[in-house]
Amino acid sequence: ACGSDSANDNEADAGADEEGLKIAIITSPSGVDDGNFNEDNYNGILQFIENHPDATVKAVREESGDPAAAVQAVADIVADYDVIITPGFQFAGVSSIAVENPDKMFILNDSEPAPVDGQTDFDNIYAMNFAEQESGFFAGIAAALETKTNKVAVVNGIAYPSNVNYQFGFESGVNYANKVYGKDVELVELSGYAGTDVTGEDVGGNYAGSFADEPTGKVIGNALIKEGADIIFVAAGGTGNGVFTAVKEAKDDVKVIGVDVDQYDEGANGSENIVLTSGVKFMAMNIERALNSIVDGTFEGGNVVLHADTDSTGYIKEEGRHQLSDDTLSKLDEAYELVKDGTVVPASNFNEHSPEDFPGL
Amino acid sequence: MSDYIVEMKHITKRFPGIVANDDVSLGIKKGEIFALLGENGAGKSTLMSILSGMYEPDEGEIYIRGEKVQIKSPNHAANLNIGMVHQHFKLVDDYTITENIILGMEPISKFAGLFPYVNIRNANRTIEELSKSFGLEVDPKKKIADLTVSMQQRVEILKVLYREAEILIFDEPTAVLTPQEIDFLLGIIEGLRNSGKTIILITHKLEEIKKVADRCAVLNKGKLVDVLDVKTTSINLMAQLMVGREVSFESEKAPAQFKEEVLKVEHLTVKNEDGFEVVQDVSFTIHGGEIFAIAGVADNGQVEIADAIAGLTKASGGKIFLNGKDITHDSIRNRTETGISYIPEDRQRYGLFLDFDLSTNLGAKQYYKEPFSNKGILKSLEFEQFGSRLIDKYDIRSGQGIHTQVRSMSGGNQQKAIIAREIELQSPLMIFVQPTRGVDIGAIENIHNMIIQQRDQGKAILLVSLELDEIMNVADTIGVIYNGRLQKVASSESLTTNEVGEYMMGARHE
Amino acid sequence: MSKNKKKVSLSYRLLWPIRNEKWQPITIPVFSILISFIAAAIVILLLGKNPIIAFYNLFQGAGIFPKASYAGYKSMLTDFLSLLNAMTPLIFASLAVAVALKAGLFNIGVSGQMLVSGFLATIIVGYSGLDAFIAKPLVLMIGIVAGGLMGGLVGWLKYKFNIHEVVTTIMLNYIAQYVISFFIHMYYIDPVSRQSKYITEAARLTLVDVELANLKMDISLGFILAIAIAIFIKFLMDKTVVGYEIKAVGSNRNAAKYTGIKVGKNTVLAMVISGSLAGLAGVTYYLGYFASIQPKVLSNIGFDSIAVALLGNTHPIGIIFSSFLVSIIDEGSTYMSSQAGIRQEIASVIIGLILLFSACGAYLKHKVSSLKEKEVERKDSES
Amino acid sequence: MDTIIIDGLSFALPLFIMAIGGIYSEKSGITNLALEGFQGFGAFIGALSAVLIANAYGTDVENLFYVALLFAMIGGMGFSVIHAVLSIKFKANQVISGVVINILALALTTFLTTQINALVFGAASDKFRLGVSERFTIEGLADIPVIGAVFTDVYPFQVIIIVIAIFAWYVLYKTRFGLHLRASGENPHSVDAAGVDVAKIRFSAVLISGLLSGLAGMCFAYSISAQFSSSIYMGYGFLAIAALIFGNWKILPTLAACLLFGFAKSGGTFISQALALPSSFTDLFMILPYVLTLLLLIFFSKSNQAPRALGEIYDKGKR
Ligand SMILES: Nc1ncnc2c1ncn2[C@@H]1O[C@H](COP(=O)(O)OP(=O)(O)OP(=O)(O)O)[C@@H](O)[C@H]1O
Ligand SMILES: Nc1ncnc2c1ncn2[C@@H]1O[C@H](COP(=O)(O)OP(=O)(O)OP(=O)(O)O)[C@@H](O)[C@H]1O
Ligand SMILES: [Mg+2]
Ligand SMILES: [Mg+2]
Repeated sequence: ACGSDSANDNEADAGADEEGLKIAIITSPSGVDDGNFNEDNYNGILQFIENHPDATVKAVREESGDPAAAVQAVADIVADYDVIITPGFQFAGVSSIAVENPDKMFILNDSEPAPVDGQTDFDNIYAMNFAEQESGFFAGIAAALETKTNKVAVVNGIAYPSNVNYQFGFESGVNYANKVYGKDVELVELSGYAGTDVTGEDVGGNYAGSFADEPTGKVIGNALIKEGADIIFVAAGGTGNGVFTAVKEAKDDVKVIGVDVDQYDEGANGSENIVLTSGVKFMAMNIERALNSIVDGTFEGGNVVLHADTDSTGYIKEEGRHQLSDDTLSKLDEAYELVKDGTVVPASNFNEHSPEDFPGL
Repeated sequence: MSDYIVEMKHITKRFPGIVANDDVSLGIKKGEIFALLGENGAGKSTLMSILSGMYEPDEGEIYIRGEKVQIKSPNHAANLNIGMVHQHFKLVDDYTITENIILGMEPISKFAGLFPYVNIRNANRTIEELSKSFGLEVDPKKKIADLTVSMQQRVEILKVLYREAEILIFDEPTAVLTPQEIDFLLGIIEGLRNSGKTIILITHKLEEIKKVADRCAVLNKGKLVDVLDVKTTSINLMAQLMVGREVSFESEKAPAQFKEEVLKVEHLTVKNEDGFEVVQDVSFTIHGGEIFAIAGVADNGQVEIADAIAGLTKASGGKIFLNGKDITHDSIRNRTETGISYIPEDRQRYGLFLDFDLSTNLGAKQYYKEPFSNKGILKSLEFEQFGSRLIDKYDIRSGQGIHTQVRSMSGGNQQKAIIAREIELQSPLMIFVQPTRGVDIGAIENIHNMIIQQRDQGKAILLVSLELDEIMNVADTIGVIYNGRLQKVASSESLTTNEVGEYMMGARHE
Repeated sequence: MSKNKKKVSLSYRLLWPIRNEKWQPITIPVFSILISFIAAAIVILLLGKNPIIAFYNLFQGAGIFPKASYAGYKSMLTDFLSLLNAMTPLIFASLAVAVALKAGLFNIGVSGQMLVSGFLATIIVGYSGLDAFIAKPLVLMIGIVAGGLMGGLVGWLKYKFNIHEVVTTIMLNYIAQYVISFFIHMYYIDPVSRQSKYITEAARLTLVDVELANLKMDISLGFILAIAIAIFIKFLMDKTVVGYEIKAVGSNRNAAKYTGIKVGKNTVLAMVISGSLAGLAGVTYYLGYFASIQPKVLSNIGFDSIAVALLGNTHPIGIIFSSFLVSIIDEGSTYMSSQAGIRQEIASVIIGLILLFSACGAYLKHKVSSLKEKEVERKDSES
Repeated sequence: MDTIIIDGLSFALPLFIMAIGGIYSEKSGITNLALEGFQGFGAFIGALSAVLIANAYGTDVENLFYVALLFAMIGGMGFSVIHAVLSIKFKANQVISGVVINILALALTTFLTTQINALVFGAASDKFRLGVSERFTIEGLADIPVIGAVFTDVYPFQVIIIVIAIFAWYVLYKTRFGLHLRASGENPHSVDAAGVDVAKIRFSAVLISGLLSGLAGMCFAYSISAQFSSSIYMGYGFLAIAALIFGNWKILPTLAACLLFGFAKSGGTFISQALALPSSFTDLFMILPYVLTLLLLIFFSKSNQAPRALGEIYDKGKR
């Protein structure tokens, strides 16, 4: 969280200026202060407001996480805003509201709008998804290069496309490092935690089955450490806290790789830090971009997937926010360019490639 | 400076809808036995609860040893050396005798000189000594739940003595005791007086007052009627002052006219929870127009016989016939329907729904049939009319008539409500267990008359009572029970009180 | 002394609205609710917001007062209908708690019973493609039967083995949650929502997006039923032999047995009725409000209903009102949060405060009657 | 195999100490469904204090483990005052009070966490991050087969809990206060008649339940995620209530119940991992503790008896 802006402090300007864009962000139960996925979206709005001080934002939490309730929450308030921003899978159903309210604008993150009467593209919905597999890919390379036990693992929440993308990307990265940099790193998978993706396909991996189950996260973390994994990519939402705790308690030298946003602060463990780096997607930037397009009048509805070519995916390499060796950093830079120019295309949930066989391997 | 150790001046205490004590002034001298007399609901318990710190009076003053005090709590009362043995015992069932007695004044020792603990071992010894020195032997390690009522009462008395009370209040201590136990208790009370303690005794039994009390105050409907010198006042006068009319002690009773057999019990055996046979091979019959009384010392199986007939406990052997029909395995409801009324011993536990109002309680045995309900639908008007009629007919007194919550009624009036309900069933067999326990003499007279009236109408009556006088007075046939066995069954004329007493104690066999 | 008397009459005057004993069952809850709104107002003031506006927003959001602007196809009416839709399961659930309480039983397992009946109705009818006229009544039937059986099991274990119903229901809550999660994951998962697959429109107890006069409304079919059942339960408890027996068992088991009432039968029966009501809550919740089940999540309604039932004095009509109030606050909270910038937790805090103050109703009653007596005395001594 | 014991114990012991709190309250006659709220609020205060102190004195929050535990106890106790006042002074329905306290605790702590983070730390976050607790292993003892696991990877709070539990046992069964407390739950009239203030006893009992629950909440916070957030409300308060009823309101049998929950829980996880079944099956193993409990209760429940005056509002005048 940057700045002291809490969810409610910006509301004071509401109505002060009729001209300003009225923005609402509706989130999952963890709210815009989760220091994570939601917050990054929110930060994008705050950055936008910094440059457009007459704009206002209101943050609303939907308490159940249920898709029907999520849509209801949007319906409750849509009349009062110009732009509705909804980060999270459960908001796919807002498309019906968008159809009913053609004068309102919607920005979806992490999902495509649900079809309405067969229509999947909407003039007033900008739905953005990220190529998480790319971020995961960098995490995989980093893990494979830094591991001492030659065993690494990825922990996920639920096998939604975004999570599977992270997983496949990570596995692609490990395989890539094995092949290209001559490593011999093994991916640890616990039995009993394989994920099932949205088409019902078994995708393997270590899935906790929830984004908010810390105890299970810890159990999985401990089990992986016991199996010898010393670098764990944690893409599991709140469940990930459990993995972090397991790693912090571990006596062995184990590290994690954060996800979505820079999670370095969460890795503090006494005088040490367990976060190696984080595989991120730059959501704030893209939210701000979308908001700008509304003000410019260049807003266009549509469903986009954002890649490294727009600097939308990546990893954390700022000094003091990671613990990667210089060698790893330079190798990651190489890989980044290859991904950016399309030489390497890591496997994702639905891109027809697999972690064992993808362009550039 | 007066010579009264306790003085209560102009005490008034109100409860919703009723003035329980109305400007009562009393003085009690040190070293006397002072009796309190009055009908049910006259306000005796309330007045004494005020003295023992359970209630605070709305008006009035209290002086102890000449000093004005405001008794705010039982603890405060204890500090003033006042102790009360309550009408409804205040004991913890799960605790041992010792634990109950020392509660609030525990002897403390220290583990390793550091951790204080309640030294139960010492306490057990103290209690044993204390109980011996007053002639009230108990086994300090026994749990209250395993004790007979009279034993529980001993514990209550010991509790007060342990606290070194100088002023002891007994609220109807004899209501639950057998004649032998009563004699014993009165002996104890006199002994206490002789050792210098002041005793206040609430009782409905005038002969007890006559026997031990020095003076006696009579309350009526909350007001003090008079304070009498017991030596110079006749029992009849006391009764008259109390009830406000002439009372007869011997029930007028025409000779019994036995009709056909109503109840037949054959070789009845009942086991308690521990599998112990508390009733063994009991057989007897009761005819219409007959009052059959079971005499016996408490806990000799008489209540279990009544329970088994009414269906509250299972018979483990034998058969029960009602009007020739085998009801041994019938449900309680079926037995009621076939014709049994039952006045249970413990009115609060079994007889009443304390949180329901009076009319609901009065209808509790008939709610499911005409005219109280029709096809499963209750008719509240019927309940109300029925309730009002019974309140009048049986003189049930309460603050708010049929709408009174039964919990707030005095014990005697609760009892009257149950009796009214059961008699109204007009069952061929009526079982009365301790029907006059805790009931004032006016009401006792009424209840006895009602029982006899029912008999004269051809009902068969089973009476279980611990009061030998009551049995001798009312019964046509007496069965004496000892240790779960019927020792003797004979017509009441053929037995003397002494003989029955001997059978009861197991001193005589058939 | 005279100062003391003044104090008495002052607080006595303050409490004037609840002095009349006859109206206390109504005046006391209303009074408690007022106090709690004042307390909540103070909380909101402390946050630097205007409580009047916040409360107004709350009611606007729930469709009681009109909003400044409405989205397409929406109006105050549609908001109000959503309120009724959300309120329906809460009424049933609170009735379930109340009936059990009458029998002296504490049904803390309403959530579990809701889940089981909702799940069974979902898999039996929800995916069946049956015609609406058969499907909807069938869903209700399954709700009643499944909930009733589960409640009955609790009653039976209590009666037969003396297992405390609180333990049984807590255990069954967990068991239901995990077992149903297993089945949903194995057979009924919607891979996209990660909840059970959506049920057919025909099986839904809420008509969604009914277009009428250019509005899209959610019409809760269960609501009318909930009101009818509340009245029925009131009748059952107060006016019938069944109700008499259940209350008798709740009041004094021993005395009930002695009067010839079958204690075991009534314990089970009360739990069956309670469970059936919970089952109705379950089907109106999962097949009405949501149309899908989140695995491993117990509905909060099961717990809220305990408090709502007691706020309604365990009186069925009272429960309708207490559910209404609590639902308003629940439903209006999103709009309040969006308008006044007050976080939704404050809505929970308000609900908590209301329940808290209403819990003190007995004390208020006692206070009033003792003040009354003193007042009478005062008048006596003055004259 | 060791994990079953290690994880089982680290779950069972906090549950146990919370259940003891429940026993105190219920033995004194006050129904206590508020344990869940107490433990959450306690953990909140504990974490908040640790974070604030670390901030003020510039120490690492890792070093404030014991401080957090202490303040969690104070916090739990402070919050329990509401239940005590409501159910004793205001004669409120104890069930309603308990349920409401749970609702309030969740709402208040979630709300305050973000508010305080925003106000004090200038960063609106929904959690207070704590350092992980260290875990120690007693060398020699840990090598004993099977039993050794008991001495492996022990959290310091487990030792604290055991010490407190023993003390709690001693107070409840051996001291004057304990004698009065248990009597208050059986027959408050007798306690009153003995000149002991029933209200005071019950008040203290409820406060003790708050104190112990607060401790438990903090332990859960440490053992599960090393932070405070609203995920602390996982229904363990209700589980503790189930345990104490299972244990017939007695401390030792309650320990057995808690161990059963703990081991069955970690055992279930272990089995599902060992059998390598698809993840959906994990859910089936998770019901193990609860099914076992019900089965055992069928055999052991016959003689169970709640404190006789439990949940009754004590009114001197009531006969
Ligand atoms: N509700 C969700 N639906 C789909 N994907 C999700 C959801 N929550 C999280 N994710 C995905 O999981 C990844 C990691 O989770 P993250 O830490 O961001 O969780 P979160 O959104 O804060 O979770 P929550 O808000 O549900 O607690 C994100 O990239 C996001 O794509
Ligand atoms: N706590 C109370 N609440 C309401 N009314 C009460 C309460 N205690 C006593 N009363 C009423 O006060 C009156 C006097 O009761 P009290 O118990 O003093 O009578 P008593 O003389 O002891 O009668 P009994 O011989 O039946 O024991 C009765 O009418 C009773 O109903
Ligand atoms: Mg009396
Ligand atoms: Mg009496």
